[in-house]
Amino acid sequence: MSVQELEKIFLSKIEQEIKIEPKDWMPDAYRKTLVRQISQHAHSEIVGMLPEGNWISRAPSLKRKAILLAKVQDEAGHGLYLYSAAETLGTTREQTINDLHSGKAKYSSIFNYPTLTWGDIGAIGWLVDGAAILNQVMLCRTSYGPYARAMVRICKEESFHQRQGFDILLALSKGTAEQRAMCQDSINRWWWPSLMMFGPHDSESTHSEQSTQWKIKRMSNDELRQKFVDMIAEQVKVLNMTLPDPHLKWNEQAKHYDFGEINWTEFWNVVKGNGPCNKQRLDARRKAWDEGAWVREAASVYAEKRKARQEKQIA
Amino acid sequence: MSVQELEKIFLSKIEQEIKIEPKDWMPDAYRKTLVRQISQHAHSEIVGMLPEGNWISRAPSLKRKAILLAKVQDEAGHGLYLYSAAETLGTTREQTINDLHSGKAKYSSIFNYPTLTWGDIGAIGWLVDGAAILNQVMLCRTSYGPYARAMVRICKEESFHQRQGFDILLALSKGTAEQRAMCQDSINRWWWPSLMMFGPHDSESTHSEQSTQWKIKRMSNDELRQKFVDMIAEQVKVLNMTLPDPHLKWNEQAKHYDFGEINWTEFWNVVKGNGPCNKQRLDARRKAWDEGAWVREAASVYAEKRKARQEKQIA
Amino acid sequence: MTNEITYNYTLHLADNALILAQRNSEWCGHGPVLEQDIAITNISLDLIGQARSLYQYAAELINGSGSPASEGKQAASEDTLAYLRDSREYKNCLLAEQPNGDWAQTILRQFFFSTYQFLLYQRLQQSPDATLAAIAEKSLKEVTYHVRWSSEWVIRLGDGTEESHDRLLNALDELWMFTGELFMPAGYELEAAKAGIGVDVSTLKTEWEQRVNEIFAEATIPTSGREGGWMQSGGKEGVHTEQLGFILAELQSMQRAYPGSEW
Amino acid sequence: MTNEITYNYTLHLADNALILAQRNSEWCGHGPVLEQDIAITNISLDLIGQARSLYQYAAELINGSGSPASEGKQAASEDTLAYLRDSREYKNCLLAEQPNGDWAQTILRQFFFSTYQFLLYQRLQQSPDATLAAIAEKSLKEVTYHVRWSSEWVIRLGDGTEESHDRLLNALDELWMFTGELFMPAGYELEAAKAGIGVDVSTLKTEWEQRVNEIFAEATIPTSGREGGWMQSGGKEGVHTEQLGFILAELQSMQRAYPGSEW
Repeated sequence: MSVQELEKIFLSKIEQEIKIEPKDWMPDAYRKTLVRQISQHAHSEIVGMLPEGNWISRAPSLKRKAILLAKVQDEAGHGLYLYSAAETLGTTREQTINDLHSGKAKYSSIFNYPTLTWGDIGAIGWLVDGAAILNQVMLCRTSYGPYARAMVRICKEESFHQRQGFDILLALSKGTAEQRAMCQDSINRWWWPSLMMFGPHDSESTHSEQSTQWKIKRMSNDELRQKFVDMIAEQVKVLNMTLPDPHLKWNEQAKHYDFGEINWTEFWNVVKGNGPCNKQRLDARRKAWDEGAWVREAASVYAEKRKARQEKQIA
Repeated sequence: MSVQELEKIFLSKIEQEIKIEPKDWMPDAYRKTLVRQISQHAHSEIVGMLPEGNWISRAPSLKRKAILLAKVQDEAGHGLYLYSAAETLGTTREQTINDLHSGKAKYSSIFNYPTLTWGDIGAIGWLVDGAAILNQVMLCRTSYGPYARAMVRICKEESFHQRQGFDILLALSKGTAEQRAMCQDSINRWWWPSLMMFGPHDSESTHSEQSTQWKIKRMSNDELRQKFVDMIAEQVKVLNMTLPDPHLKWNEQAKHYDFGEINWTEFWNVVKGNGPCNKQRLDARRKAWDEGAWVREAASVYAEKRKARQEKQIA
Repeated sequence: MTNEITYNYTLHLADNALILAQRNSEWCGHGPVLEQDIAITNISLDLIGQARSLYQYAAELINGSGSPASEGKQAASEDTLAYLRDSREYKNCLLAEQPNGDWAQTILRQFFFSTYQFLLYQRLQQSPDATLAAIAEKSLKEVTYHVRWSSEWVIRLGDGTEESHDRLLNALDELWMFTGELFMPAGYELEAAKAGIGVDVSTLKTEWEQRVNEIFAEATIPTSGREGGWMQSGGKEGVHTEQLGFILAELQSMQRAYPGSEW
Repeated sequence: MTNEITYNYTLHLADNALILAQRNSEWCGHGPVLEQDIAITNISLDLIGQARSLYQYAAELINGSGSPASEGKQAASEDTLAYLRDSREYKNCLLAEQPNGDWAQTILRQFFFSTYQFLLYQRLQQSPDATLAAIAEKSLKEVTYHVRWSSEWVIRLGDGTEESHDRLLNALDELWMFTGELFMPAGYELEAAKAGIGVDVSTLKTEWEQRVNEIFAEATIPTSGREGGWMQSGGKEGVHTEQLGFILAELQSMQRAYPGSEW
C-alpha cells in the first residue's frame, strides 16, 4: 500500500473514533507528537513526586502522612503506565529518561514551584490535580489506544487525589487563625500557576491545531482553563477562602466566570528554566538516577547470571 | 656525653622541677610516653567536639547557641595547642591524625557516649569538663615545658566551660517538671562514664608509675577521682538533683565521699571500641578529613604558586 | 499493671514500625528504579498502617486506665503518641532509626527487621490479647511480602556485581551491631512475655539466624565470622543513637509548632 | 508606621545573620582543616552576635508599639523572634539558606554575602536610627574580616588545583542566581530607605560587582558571561526555597517542644 492509502485508512479510523494501536500504521508526525506528549506527561508525574515528597517526613498527622505517601506512590505508578505507553511507540524508558535529564524533554512547569507549607500539599491536590484531571479526562478519549487506556486508570486515582487535597484545605479552613491563614496563603501562591498549566492561549499554542485534528487533544487550552475556573470558583466558597484575582466575576450572560490575565512573562520564564525550583528538581532526579546506576547494574547482572544457571540446569 | 650522664642530668632537672624543653635530651621512653599522652589528649579535644556539636543546631536559645558554639570552637583551639606541643617532640600533625583515624591512637572514651538531650550538654560541661580540669590542673605542672604551658592556657578556658555546663543544668533544675527530669536523666547517664575518665584503679594502671616518677603525672588516678567525687557530690546539692549511686555517702573519718564500684567491664568494652558511638565518631572524623583533602591540597598548591611568584618578583 | 505493661509493649511495637516507615519514606521520589521506589514506599505505608493500629490501641489503654499519666492531659490518640513524645520516651530498636545510607544499607536493614518482625508477629498472633493478636495476624501478610522482597534484593546485590557485593558487605558492617538488640528483651518485653501477652524475643534468635544465613548463603555473603561481635542496645529503653533526635525534630515539627490543631 | 517599617527591616537583617550562622555552624567539628574549622565557627559566632543585637532591637520595637500584633501574646524577645516565627515569616535572602555543599560552596556563599553585608553596614552606620547605626558600626569590624577571609579562600581555591578551580565554578553555578535578590529591595527595604533609616540596596550593586570581579580576576575565575542570567528572589518577602523549612524545624525544635520554658 502506498503512504497515501495508509494515511487515508489512518484518518478514517480517527474519523470513526477507532483507536490507533501500536502495530497500526501512523504518520511520523503523529508518532512524534504522541511520544513528546506522553513522555512529557510521564516526566510530570515523576518530577511531580518531588514537591509533595518534600512534606512526607513532616505531615502533621499519621493519617495525612499515609495518604500523602500513597498519593506520591500513585504518581510513580502513573509514571510507569505512561513510560509503558511511550514504549509502545518505540522509545525505551531509558531514552525517555535521558531526555528529561539532559533538559531536552519538558515536564509540567507547575512543579518548579516550591512547597513551603503544609497548606501547599492541599493546594496541589485541589488545584494542580484538579487542573490535571480536566486534561486527563479529555485524554481518556484520545485517539491513541494505549495512551487512552493509561488515562482511564490514572483518572480514577487522580480524582481521589483531588478530593484529598480539598480535604486538607477544608481542615485548615475550619482550624485556627494560623491554619486559615496558611490555607489562604497556599491558594494565593498556587492559583495562578495552576491556571498556567493549561498552556498558552489557543491563539499562541503551536501544537494545538494538528493535535485536535488527530483527536489527540479534544478540547482547547482556553476551553479547559475556563472549565477549571468555573469549577474552582465555586469550590473555593466551601472553603470560605478567596481566589487572588480581583477580576474574577460571574458573567451571567456567558454563564462562565470572567477572570484576569495570566502573567505570561512568568509562564515563559519558568518554562525556560528560571522557575524557583527548576534546577533543584532536575538535580534531584539526576542524582537519584546516577546514584541508582550500580543498583540497576547489579540487578541486571544478577538476572543474567540466574538465567544462565537456569538454562544450564535445563540443558 | 654518655647516655648515662645525659640521663642523670635529665633526672636531676626533673628532681629540681626544671621543665624539660624540646631541645633537651630526654629518654626515648619519656618522649614516647609524652607523644602518646599529648596526642591522645589532642584527639580527645577534637573528637570531643562531636557530641557537643550535635546540639549546636538545636540549642534552645540564641545565647546558649552562641556559648555552645564558642565552647566547641575552644576545643578545636585546645586541639591545636596540643598538636603543636606534640610536634615539639618530633611528630607531625598529619602523623598524629593518621594514628587517630587508623584506630591506633586513643581518645577519651567518654566521647563515645551519645548526647541525647539538651541536658547532656550541661552534663558534659559540668561532669566531663569537671573531670578533665582536675587532670589538666595537675598537668599544668607536668615536667615537659610545652605541654605544661599548653595546659595553662587550656585550664583557663576549661573552668569557664565547666561553669557554663553547670549553668545549663541550673536553669533546667529551676525549670518545668520536664526540664528537671531532663536534668536528672542527663546526670544519671553521664555520672559513671565521667568517673571512668580517670582511668583504671591505680593498682591496674599500666603507665602510671613511670609517669609519676618522671613527673608527667603528679597525682594518681584514684586520687584525682576521689577529688572529683568530693567536688561533684557537693555541687549536685545546689541543683537539687542526685547522683545515681546508692553507695555515695560522706565518710566523716576519711573526710571524703565513699562511692560505689565502677562497672569496669563497661569501661574496657568502650575502650576496646564497643561504645555506643565509637564507630560513628571515628567515621565522622575520617569523613571530615577525607573530604577536606582537596581543600588542603588546593591551599598548599596555591601557597607554592604564590611563593614562586614572589621569588620571581624579587629575582 | 498489666495494662501498663501492655501499653509500653504496644508502644514499642508501634515505634519500631513508625520510625522505620519514616526512614524508608525518605526514598520516596529518590529510588534507584521507579518500580523499587514504589516497593519501598509500599513497605513504608504498611508500616505506618501497623503503627497507627498499635498507637490507637495504646491510646485506648492509656485513656481507659485512669492512671496519673493520663490525668489533666489531652486524651491520648495515635497522633499525640507519635508526635508528642520525645526521643527518651521512644522505644524503637536502634536498627530502625539507622540512616538509609545507600540502597544496600536500606535493603539490609529491611531484611534484618522484617525477618525479625515476621517471627515476632507469627508468635504474637497467638497472644491472648485479642487486639495485639489481630494486628499481628493482619500485618503478617504484609511482612511476609517485606521478607520476600528484601531477601530477593539481598541475593541480587550479594550475587550481583562486585560493587554491589562490596556495598552489601559494607552495609553489614554498619548494621550488624544493631541486630543483637532485637533479641535482648527490655523490661516491659520480659513482663509482657511473662504475662503471656507478648513474645519472649530471645527465643526468636536461632530461627532468625538460620533464615538470615540461608539468604546470605544464596547471596554469597559469609555466614560466619560475626559471632561474639559486640551488640549495641538501649533503644528499647529510650537510650537511642544520636539519629533519633533529628528524625523526631522533623517528624514532629508541625504538631509542635501548631499545638492542639486538627489536620 | 515608621516603627513597623523599622521592625520589619531589622528582622530582615537579623534573619540574614541567623540563618547564615546556622548554616555555617554545621561545619563545626567537620571542617577540612582545624584552623578553618575555627575560622568558619568564628564567623558563625559573629553572625549570631549580630542577629541577637538585631532581634533584641526588633523586640523592643514591637513590645513598645502597642500594636495589635503584640497584644495578648508573650512579650517579644530575641528568642521568640528567632524560635517562634515560621518560614513564611522569615525574611532572610535566599542566599543565606542555601546548603553548605562542599567547602567551595560555603566559601563562595560567604564571600558573596560578606561583600554585600560590608557595603550595607558601611552605609547603615550613617542611619539616623542610632541603634541600627551602632550595630552596623560594631559589626563592620567583624564583617571586614569575613570579607578578607572569604576573599583569600576564593583566590586560593580558584588559583589552586584544577579540582578546586572546578569546584569553585560549580559553586558559582549553584549560587549565582541567588545574588540578584540582595540588590532587589523588598517593600520594607524601600520604605526604610525612603524614611532614611535603611539603605537602598539597589545602589550597592555596582560596587559589589566590582569587588567580586576583582577577587574573581585574582582567582582566575571568569568575570563576565553571567550578565542577564535569571535571578531568584522571594526570600525577603517570606517566599523561600524548600531548604528553610528544614532549617527551622531543627533550629526551633526545642522551643517548640517545650514552649514557655527558660533555658
